[in-house]
Amino acid sequence: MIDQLVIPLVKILIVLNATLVGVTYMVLLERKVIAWTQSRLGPMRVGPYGALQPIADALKLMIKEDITPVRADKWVFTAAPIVAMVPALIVYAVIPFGDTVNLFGREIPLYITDINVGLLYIVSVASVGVYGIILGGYASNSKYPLLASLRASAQLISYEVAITLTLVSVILVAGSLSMVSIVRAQESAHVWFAFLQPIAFVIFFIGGLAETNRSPFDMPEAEQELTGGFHTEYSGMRFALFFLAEYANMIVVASVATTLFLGGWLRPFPNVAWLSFLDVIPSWTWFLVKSFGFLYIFIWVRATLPRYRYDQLMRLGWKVLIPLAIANLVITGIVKVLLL
Amino acid sequence: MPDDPKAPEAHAPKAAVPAGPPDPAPPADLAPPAFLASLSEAIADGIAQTSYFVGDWTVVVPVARLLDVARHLCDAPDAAFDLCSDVTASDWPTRPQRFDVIYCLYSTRHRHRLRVKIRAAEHEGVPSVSGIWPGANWLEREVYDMFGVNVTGHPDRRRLLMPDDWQGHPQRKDYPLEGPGELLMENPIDWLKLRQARDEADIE
Amino acid sequence: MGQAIAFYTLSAFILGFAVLVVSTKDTVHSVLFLVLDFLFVAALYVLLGAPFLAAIQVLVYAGGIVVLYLFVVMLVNLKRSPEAHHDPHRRARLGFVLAALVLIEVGAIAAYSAGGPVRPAAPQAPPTAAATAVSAMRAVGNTEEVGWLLYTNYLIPFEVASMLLLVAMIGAIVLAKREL
Amino acid sequence: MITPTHYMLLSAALFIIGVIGVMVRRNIIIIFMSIELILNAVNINLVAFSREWQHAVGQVFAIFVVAVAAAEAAVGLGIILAFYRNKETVNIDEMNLMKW
Amino acid sequence: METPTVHHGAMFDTNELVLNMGPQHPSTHGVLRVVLRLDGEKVVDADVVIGYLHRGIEKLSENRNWTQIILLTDRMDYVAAATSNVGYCETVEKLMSLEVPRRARYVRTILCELQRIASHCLWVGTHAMDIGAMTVFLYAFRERELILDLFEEFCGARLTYNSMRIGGLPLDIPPGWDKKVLEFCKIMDSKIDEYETLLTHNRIWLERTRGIGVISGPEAAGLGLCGPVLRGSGVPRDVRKDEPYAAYDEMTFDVPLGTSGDTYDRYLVRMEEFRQSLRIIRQAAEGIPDGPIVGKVPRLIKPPAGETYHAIESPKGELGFFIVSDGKSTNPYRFRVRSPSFCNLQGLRRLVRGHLVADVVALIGSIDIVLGEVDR
Repeated sequence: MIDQLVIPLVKILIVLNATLVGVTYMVLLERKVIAWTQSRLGPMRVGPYGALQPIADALKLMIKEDITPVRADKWVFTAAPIVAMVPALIVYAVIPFGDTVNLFGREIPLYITDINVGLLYIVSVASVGVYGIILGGYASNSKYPLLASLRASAQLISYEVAITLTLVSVILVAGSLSMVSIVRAQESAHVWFAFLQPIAFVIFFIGGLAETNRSPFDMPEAEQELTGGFHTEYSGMRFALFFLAEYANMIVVASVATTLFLGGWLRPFPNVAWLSFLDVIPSWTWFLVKSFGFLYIFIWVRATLPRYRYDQLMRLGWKVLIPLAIANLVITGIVKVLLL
Repeated sequence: MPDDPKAPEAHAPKAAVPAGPPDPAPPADLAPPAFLASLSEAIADGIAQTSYFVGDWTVVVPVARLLDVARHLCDAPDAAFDLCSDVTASDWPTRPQRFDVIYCLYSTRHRHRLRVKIRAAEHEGVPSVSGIWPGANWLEREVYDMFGVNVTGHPDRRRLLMPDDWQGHPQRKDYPLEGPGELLMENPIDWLKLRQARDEADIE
Repeated sequence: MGQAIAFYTLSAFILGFAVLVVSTKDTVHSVLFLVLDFLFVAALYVLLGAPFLAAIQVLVYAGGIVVLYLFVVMLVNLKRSPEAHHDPHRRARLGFVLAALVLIEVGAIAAYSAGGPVRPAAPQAPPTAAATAVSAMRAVGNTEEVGWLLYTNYLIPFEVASMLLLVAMIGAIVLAKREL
Repeated sequence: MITPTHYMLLSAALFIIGVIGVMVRRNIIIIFMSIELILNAVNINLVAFSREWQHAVGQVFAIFVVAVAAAEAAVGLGIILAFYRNKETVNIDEMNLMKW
Repeated sequence: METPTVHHGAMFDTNELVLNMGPQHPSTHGVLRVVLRLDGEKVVDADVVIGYLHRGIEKLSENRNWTQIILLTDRMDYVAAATSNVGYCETVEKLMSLEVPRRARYVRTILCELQRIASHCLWVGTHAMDIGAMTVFLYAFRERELILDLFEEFCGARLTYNSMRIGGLPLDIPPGWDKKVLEFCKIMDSKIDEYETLLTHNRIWLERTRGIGVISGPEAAGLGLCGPVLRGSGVPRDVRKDEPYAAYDEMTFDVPLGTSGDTYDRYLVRMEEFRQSLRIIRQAAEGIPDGPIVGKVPRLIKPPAGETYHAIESPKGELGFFIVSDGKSTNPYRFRVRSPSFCNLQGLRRLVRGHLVADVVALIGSIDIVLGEVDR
């Protein structure tokens, strides 16, 4: 009973809450990092160094008036943020945050589940997330959101192809679709896959930026062009859901990148024996450190780069990233066959 | 909706209004620039008057010859006025030809300036020079909008700064300093109702 | 027991959403119900022990094909509803009659097989060499199993399918592009 | 106990709903979606038997069906777009000419 | 489901879409409205609608006396108010044939160039922001703040300065102010490099600006474009050089020119203008002569009857004033402003045709308009 029901439920509870808290603090982190980049201080008023700012933001968004435009499609308008948020959250079910730990005499693995088709699950669930954006733009019954949502969906679908192709080459190296097995494969290969698959890693990083609508690919919400993007007409909690979904997706991309390319919960140089004193640090710490390093780069990029134009972005996706990913896949396959 | 005939009559111009700018003739010891000589050579009746004031040369041109003069000034190699830096007007309501329309020209090649001026009556058609200098397009629209100068042959003659349904031309000297909107303020509730009805019509 | 509950719940959702797909007036809502329907079908595949196919169902159907439908619905600007058009030659009732016929047929099959489940005495493995390899692979997992079959026994159909997709892609581009 | 018969009945019911959609609706997009429902009904059957026979070949065929569905959707929607551009309609009853 | 179906796709046709950009849009730099006719995302035609900030400054000025108008000129180009002050005062001085003391002319030059840097700071920030590079915006505002501090010290205001009088200056410069200006020049030098590091060789920046809104020199001149937009197309036109005013005839500086006339060239021209402005400020601040700050101005300013046009180079281009005096009253008979933003904005329609919506935003940024000056 405990193993079947209680422990998974507790794990789900912890992961869900940690994600939501992580997402809100991700917003603070972004504001702070960008502020430092721009020689500002960022939020400073709420709590010490603005540490309670996310709570204030959440409160503000909750008590704000929730406006539905008169001619909006009410049901779809309400459903869209939920559709955007849910896939972003359920992806965490298969992400391994750490190795097994010993708690109260039980071996507890630090992931909710390890399914056979974990990676495929992530890809397919993420592909459903695009509905939130399309429907949000469509249901608002307004031109700018509609344009933005069409842009967004075309962008997401295009970059999904490139990302999936890089994942296939990782699967080829790891020999499994299970997230835990992929980490174990990196342990036994004594090397992070970022070094075995550098091209795939770079493509995944760029594709990840595009998939999460981050600068320089933030066309769908390009404020200067499309006022607010697909969520222009949203306010209050529904807007907050879109907002949180975006950051949750960022954390998903960072987690997946960490698991697939940066050795997941493994310490650096898992094969170097004299570094074994690093094992004292719990495995999930490594995971968090790597993920947040990745997220930091996301934010850094946003503060630095201008935005691509829509057609340039499509060109980059279809004419550069996808051919590169295919070439990488073919080469990986050939090398794998030759080595075996 | 060019001119509301009632509005100007209601506020007749004061007697003190002068009859026009002095446009002093150039001093005898100052030779006009060469392009003016060649202009009067090319178009015999092109220049009605030449004047010089604080360093600026101005030629007054008959309305009928405006396009010819403009074309010559733009194309002639010694003039080469390729930049029409301003088109504006001034209103002298006591004069029969009440409007001065002024074209400020500049040549990026020779770096000299010239003002071309025409005098036009209230409804007299002033040919548009936007075919010669495309940049005159908006400037002429503004002149039309503000003075009601009847610019003819303009590709896109709409009001520019004022709303499309505005009555009258604000820069005229006889334009009432309280606009139609202010007059309606005497009965604000009716005015608000009217405005709301209009806004709703706009939204629909 | 748990399986039965899962099956009946999923079936109810699948059929309910299917009915909504064909009965809803607003095309966009219809497309949305189609997505939900597909998601529940994917859940049914998980129940049937085919997680790989479930993932494919979500990825290709929900994440790909239906997005395409949504795009077309949004691009096609309907000034009047197609249902508003009445064609005197159309016999919509014929559809119901045909459907009823199919229903009767299915009912007949169900009644015929009601005596016992349509279940062979024992699973009869096809007598090919590859199939034996498959049974050897069975322990490894569903994905490997499907992959093995796809790339051995069904390699040619697989290649034909990829050709079909290529042709469809070219065809779609030619059709949708205004001028080439 | 859930037997293949149950799955067959479910599949048949879904199939019939799809058929009714095809026959009754006039919006060609909805008709296409009904066809997708029919294909899914087929897939449920295939997968159910795949489990019953303990053989993955059913799933392999289901994958082929998915591929065919993708191809059909791409070409079909392309035709709809091309048709719509010329006739401004997506009504199946108005698509009765060989040319337009 | 008995209610009639509302087709939400109704506004999205496969053919043309009319998109109304503004007057409340984050990147129209105020209350500009552009009605775009789109084919997909490509702009087929654009109609620029202005007048939302029309306050009738020209009409108002006909009922103000000559000194009061200086205050109104502040409200035109509110990011470079001192330049408008100088332009107006010089025009009246020309009309009255007044001699301005050399010291005043030097200070005017410094103020004009500081204003140019401040205006270009705002421009580079918002332009980069429009294209998505948000950091440059805050960097540029950091330096603009220093300039505003200098202005505050000079005339007590930070935005609308009222910093000029007909015939000279209202006040002498505070002691040590010229040193501070020189110090600022030293800081600014490295900051310009900072902006350029972020943008000039950035690949995305190049892709977004190169070949966007190309216009040839003769066409630009014909459209009445002026200032950096015209110079970006390679036309050597700078009022400071061609018709020197203030103390520009005593300064040495170069006029940067573009070659291809695209958005990137306009960007480069303005970046180089930063440096040239600093060069002028250094020369002027080091050589401020002693002497009076106001010329021989009559107590009652009443120019003789006549009309004149005088132009100066504002940060946006040729800022011209056409003033008619009737010689009798204490206010102008006709006051006309030829504002560079107005004339440059006219070219927007020509520039955006055939580009994408995202480029419209980049192009509005690249012509650098201030709506207060467009609508007056």
